Amino acid sequence: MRIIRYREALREAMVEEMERDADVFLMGEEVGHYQGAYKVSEGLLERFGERRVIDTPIAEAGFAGVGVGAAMVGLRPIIEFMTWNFSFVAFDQIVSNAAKIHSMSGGAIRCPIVFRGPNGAAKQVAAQHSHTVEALYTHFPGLYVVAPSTPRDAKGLLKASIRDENPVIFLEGETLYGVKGEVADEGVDEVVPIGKGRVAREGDGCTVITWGRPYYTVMEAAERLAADGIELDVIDPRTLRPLDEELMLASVRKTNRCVVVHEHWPYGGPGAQIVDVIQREAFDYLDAPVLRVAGLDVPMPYASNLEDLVLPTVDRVVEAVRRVSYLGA
Amino acid sequence: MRIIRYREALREAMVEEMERDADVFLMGEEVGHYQGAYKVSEGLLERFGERRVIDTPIAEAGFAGVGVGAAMVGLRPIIEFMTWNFSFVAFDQIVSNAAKIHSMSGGAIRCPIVFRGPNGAAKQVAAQHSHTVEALYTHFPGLYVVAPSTPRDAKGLLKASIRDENPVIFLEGETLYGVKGEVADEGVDEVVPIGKGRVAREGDGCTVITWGRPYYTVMEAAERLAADGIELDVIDPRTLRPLDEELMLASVRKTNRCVVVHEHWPYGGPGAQIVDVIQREAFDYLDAPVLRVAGLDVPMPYASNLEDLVLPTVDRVVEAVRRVSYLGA
Amino acid sequence: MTLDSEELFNLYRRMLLIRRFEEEAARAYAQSHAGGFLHLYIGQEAIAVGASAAMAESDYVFQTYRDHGIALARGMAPGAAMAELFGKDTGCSRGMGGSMHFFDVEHGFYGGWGIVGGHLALAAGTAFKSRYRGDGAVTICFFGEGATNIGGFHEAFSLAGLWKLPVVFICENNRYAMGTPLSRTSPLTDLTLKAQGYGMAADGFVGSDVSVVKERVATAVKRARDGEGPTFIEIQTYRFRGHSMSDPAKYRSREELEERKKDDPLAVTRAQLEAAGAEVARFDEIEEAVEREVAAAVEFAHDSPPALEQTMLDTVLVKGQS
Amino acid sequence: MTLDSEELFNLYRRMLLIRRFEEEAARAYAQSHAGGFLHLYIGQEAIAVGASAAMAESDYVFQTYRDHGIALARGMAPGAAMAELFGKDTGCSRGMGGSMHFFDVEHGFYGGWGIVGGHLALAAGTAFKSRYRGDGAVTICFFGEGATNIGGFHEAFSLAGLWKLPVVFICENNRYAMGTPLSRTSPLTDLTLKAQGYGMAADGFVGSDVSVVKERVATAVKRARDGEGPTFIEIQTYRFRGHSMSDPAKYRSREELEERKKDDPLAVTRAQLEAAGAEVARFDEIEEAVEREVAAAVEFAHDSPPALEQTMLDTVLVKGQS
Ligand SMILES: Cc1ncc(C[n+]2csc(CCOP(=O)(O)OP(=O)(O)O)c2C)c(N)n1
Ligand SMILES: Cc1ncc(C[n+]2csc(CCOP(=O)(O)OP(=O)(O)O)c2C)c(N)n1
Ligand SMILES: [Mg+2]
Ligand SMILES: [Mg+2]
Repeated sequence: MRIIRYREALREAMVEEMERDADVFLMGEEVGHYQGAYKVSEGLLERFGERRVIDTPIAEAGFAGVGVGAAMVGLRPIIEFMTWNFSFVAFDQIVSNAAKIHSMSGGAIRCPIVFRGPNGAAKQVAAQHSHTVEALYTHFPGLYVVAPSTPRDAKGLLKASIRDENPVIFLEGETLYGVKGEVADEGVDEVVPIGKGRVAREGDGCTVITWGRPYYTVMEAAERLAADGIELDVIDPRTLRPLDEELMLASVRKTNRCVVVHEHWPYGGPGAQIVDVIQREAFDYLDAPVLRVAGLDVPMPYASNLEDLVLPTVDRVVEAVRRVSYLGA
Repeated sequence: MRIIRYREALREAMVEEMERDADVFLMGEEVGHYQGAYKVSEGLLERFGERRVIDTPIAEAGFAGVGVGAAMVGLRPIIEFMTWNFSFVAFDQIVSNAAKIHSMSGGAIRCPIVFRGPNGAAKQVAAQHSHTVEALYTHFPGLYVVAPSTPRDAKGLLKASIRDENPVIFLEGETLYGVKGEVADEGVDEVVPIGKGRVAREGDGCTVITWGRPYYTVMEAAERLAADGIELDVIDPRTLRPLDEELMLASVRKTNRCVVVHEHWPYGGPGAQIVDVIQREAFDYLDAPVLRVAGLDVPMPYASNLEDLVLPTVDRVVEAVRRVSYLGA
Repeated sequence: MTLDSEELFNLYRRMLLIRRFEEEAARAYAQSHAGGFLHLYIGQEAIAVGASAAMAESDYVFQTYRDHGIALARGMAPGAAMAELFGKDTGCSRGMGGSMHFFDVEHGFYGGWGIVGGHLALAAGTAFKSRYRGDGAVTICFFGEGATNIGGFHEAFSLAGLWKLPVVFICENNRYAMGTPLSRTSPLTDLTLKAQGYGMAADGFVGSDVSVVKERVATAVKRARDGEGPTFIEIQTYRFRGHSMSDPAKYRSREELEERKKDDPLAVTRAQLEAAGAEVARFDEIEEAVEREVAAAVEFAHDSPPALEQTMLDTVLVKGQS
Repeated sequence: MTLDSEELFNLYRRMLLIRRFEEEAARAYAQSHAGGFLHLYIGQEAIAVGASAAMAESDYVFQTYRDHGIALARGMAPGAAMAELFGKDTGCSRGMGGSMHFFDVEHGFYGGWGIVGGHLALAAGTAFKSRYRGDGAVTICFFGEGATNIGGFHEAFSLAGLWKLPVVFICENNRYAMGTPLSRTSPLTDLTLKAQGYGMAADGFVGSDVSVVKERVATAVKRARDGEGPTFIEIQTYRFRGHSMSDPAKYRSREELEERKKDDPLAVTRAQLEAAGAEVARFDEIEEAVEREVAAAVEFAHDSPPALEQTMLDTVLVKGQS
């Protein structure tokens, strides 16, 4: 094991898969000569050349569609959105084409493609640049949605996603790129399977399900709660579609209470879906309603003091856990 | 009261609001000379002229954006999407511009606009033309999402939506256009407020929450269940964002059980959100988990026999109600 | 280029097959054997057949929802096409796609797409793959004149023009987008002017003579194959039926329609063949053969088993990794 | 048109205000008083100021995220602009928008938009309203050359061209889109060629002389106001800073930058004024006044209260009907 950054883990996954399979290529804005808007693809152009590391004009629907078309005839594109906010102008390509082609062709055509890029609020980039998109893409059958929280999962899941035969929505995080963590040694081909969650911390006090940036908020809250004698069972689903329902349910059947913590807005999405699954399949085990800690239901404001109010905080996680545990603040 | 069709109710709402306010106009593909792809706007061009009934080229992002821009400076556009499937190429205009402008401008700018058109599967129009979009648009703060099930609500809610100062996502249904129902007499200005649900049928056996096409499936199931002595309390939320939580909760506190029936796919959306609200706010009243009857989690197939499997059926509703009532099939 | 008459007979036969197939499709629709949207290609046959004749077998083709013509022109079995309309398991998309979403990978036919402008970038994508692999294939992408205002058109053209991809974009200008004439959606009458903005070669002509279509498309295909980049071709045509089965086409006059029918591509080619001395018997022979083929297709569709639930469940996602 | 020197001084003063405002903005950013993305307009001032001078007060303006220049040119109070960067309640968007989303309805400035190509249709929309109401207003919409490949550009151009809307589209071609030179995103060197595809008038010129900008934009504004339709103007320019504060701009050489700085619009205009006999004292006077104005703006921003939670909650939706 080595300690590397999330950004480097992603880069390693791309390098290794591009070495492994000549049909894998990377396409997006500023991925080549500029070395990536967030430097995830640093060095790739030099290593693989302009044929396989392709800078595009600003035309997300166009290059997403080029990726889908190329995937339909055997290539394995990695399409980088500079941020997921810009996927909205390519929305139709993803949900009407990539997600539908296998089904619509009666199984004749496959679309092995990865759409990746940073998801969620960065810092003060305001309403149009702070979307957390998982609620949108998880809705569609025909897509996988993956959201690694750690460098190890980032690498292992990106490798799995590139090798998968289906379209994968791969959600990174600008604020996660600098996070460090353990990753398998070079030469070890560690692939994290799509659809399998992970117990990030074991405890029997309360289940907390979380991913992405709030994962770190929860891990901090877990420390604070442990000091008060509440041991969290933290589940990182890693894949948001499909959800690893069994893993989450096993935890809730043990702890009898559950809090879901996510950055996306409260209405719908994986947050609500997880609640739905748990109340449905573990109804008799629940000692309290499942609560959620979510981004506030407002377009993201620019001002830093307000942005801090919008994003989930350690305090809000602690409070929710105490509430489902019927403990006062 | 008169009996008219859903389609006519919508048309009347537009006519009356266009008579009432010279700033209201209708724009979309085939709305004028062709009299509307589904004839909702029949006669409007003749009545109001080309200045106010505007046929557009096929450029959804363009004319949706024109609508948003016009709304920002005081007009009150009604933008028709021939079907909501085509809103995906205009997605960014709706979610990044219309939904954000009021907030992003610190409240200086308003965007009173209605986006309307048929939502959901029609009949055998396959994967790209059968989307039920409420799961997408309800996610966004800054939008209202309205989904009338009956002619009366269609008229009253469209009038409210046109008069509202905010962007409204107005979901009709191709299969609902021909539905007949009671609507207030001509000259009566009946406005149905956004955000208020309706008890469509009273009973104390089980709460069923539903809207759109499945509303009729549920009403049929209610008859069948009544014959077995189970009286449904059917709640039609009418507005999907914001939800009339109090109305739904009052019902569940009475019946102690709840089934949500919707056409959209199972993952997320209003379906999951309603479950979230109910288990959270009526946890102690629930005698069984909240169940959902949803469209199957597959892209819509063309074949009629398969489409029938995908859409919610009376049988599936009856079965779910019996399950939450702990009755055998 | 003058085609020898054997080849011209061959193309005539294909056009007739399309014509008769679609007439039967319309009948099947009226009898509720087929459902959903059904967009007929009748009147435009020379384009699909001429363009197909200009391509190699290994080339790729994309089309809108108005896709029966090109599918048959490329060689799709009429039975598989008709069975698809009937929603049968033996359909070209196993009953999952229907009229708008024909697919036939074996004949390089990649659909069959329903969102206006949405498939142009896909075509740039297969062209991208051909350049990536250096496999020499060319992609031909058809769309209506109604698609020229949408973003998908622009972005695909921008990328194809910039990267000089081996793709030929063919706009079938049949004068109407549903009920809307071009004059209400564009200030231009000559759409090829748009190519300039993408640094792209362009060509424009009337598409009722299948030989002309073949020749002009072949030039563009060659240009693409030689690495000289994409071409935008606008072909003037006309659809004799409504936009789809539910459209009574009230937006145009009976006279206009009759006038345009004088350019019926079948009649044009038949006249050429007759002028070159072809005998009536030969046409009768072709007609009978086509009749049999179409009747067999309908029978096949009727007799086939319905689309399978298992197909629906198994085609959401591919299981397993590569 | 030669501007009289009073007017030229006036324009010079506005350009200087923008320049000095942004230098202070950059400093505030470095000191973490401002956050998020900060895109400076330095080097392009002649365009905002010249175009502003060609508009009427009641006209509408739209711009990208690179919006400080035009906001100030239109007359936004520097204090409200700086306070916005500081995330303060007194900011032009009450701290909700930040650098990318300035708004100033009073001065006809309608933002400040972050999605490339996304605001072009909005501008067509305000122009549509002007025609609907017959109010005689014109809309001017700015965007970068990087936006010319995206669907939003195409659809707004298509509609504006078709409907002859009173809008002027100004492409500020500063040669780079983030780190990407135009040569890697378009086969064209003359972007005005694109106008043809929309039946739209076009103009193209270098934008370092504010008088030239005013004159040429005025022609297009007049055409729009007279009901003759939209114009596409490509103005050649250069940004002296990186794309945003986080961009070290390694993709261009020091020499290139120095070369382009010779065309600094401030220097160009100052030289013209000097050639016409302006005295140094006059420049000193202007500089001092601008200095005071910018310092006051910074102080105002510092002293203002932070953005309010209540604003955030109250601006999601307007309560009540009209
Ligand atoms: C994005 C989008 N908007 C609207 C539609 C509905 N629609 C289907 S076909 C059509 C007209 C297309 O006309 P044209 O491009 O000329 O092709 P033609 O049907 O004449 O072959 C429209 C508006 C659609 N399928 N996709
Ligand atoms: C749809 C979309 N894609 C990508 C981005 C990220 N982005 C912001 S500015 C920019 C470059 C724009 O360049 P140009 O249009 O030339 O304007 P300039 O910044 O030079 O003024 C990019 C790629 C975005 N904001 N929106
Ligand atoms: Mg057409
Ligand atoms: Mg630029």
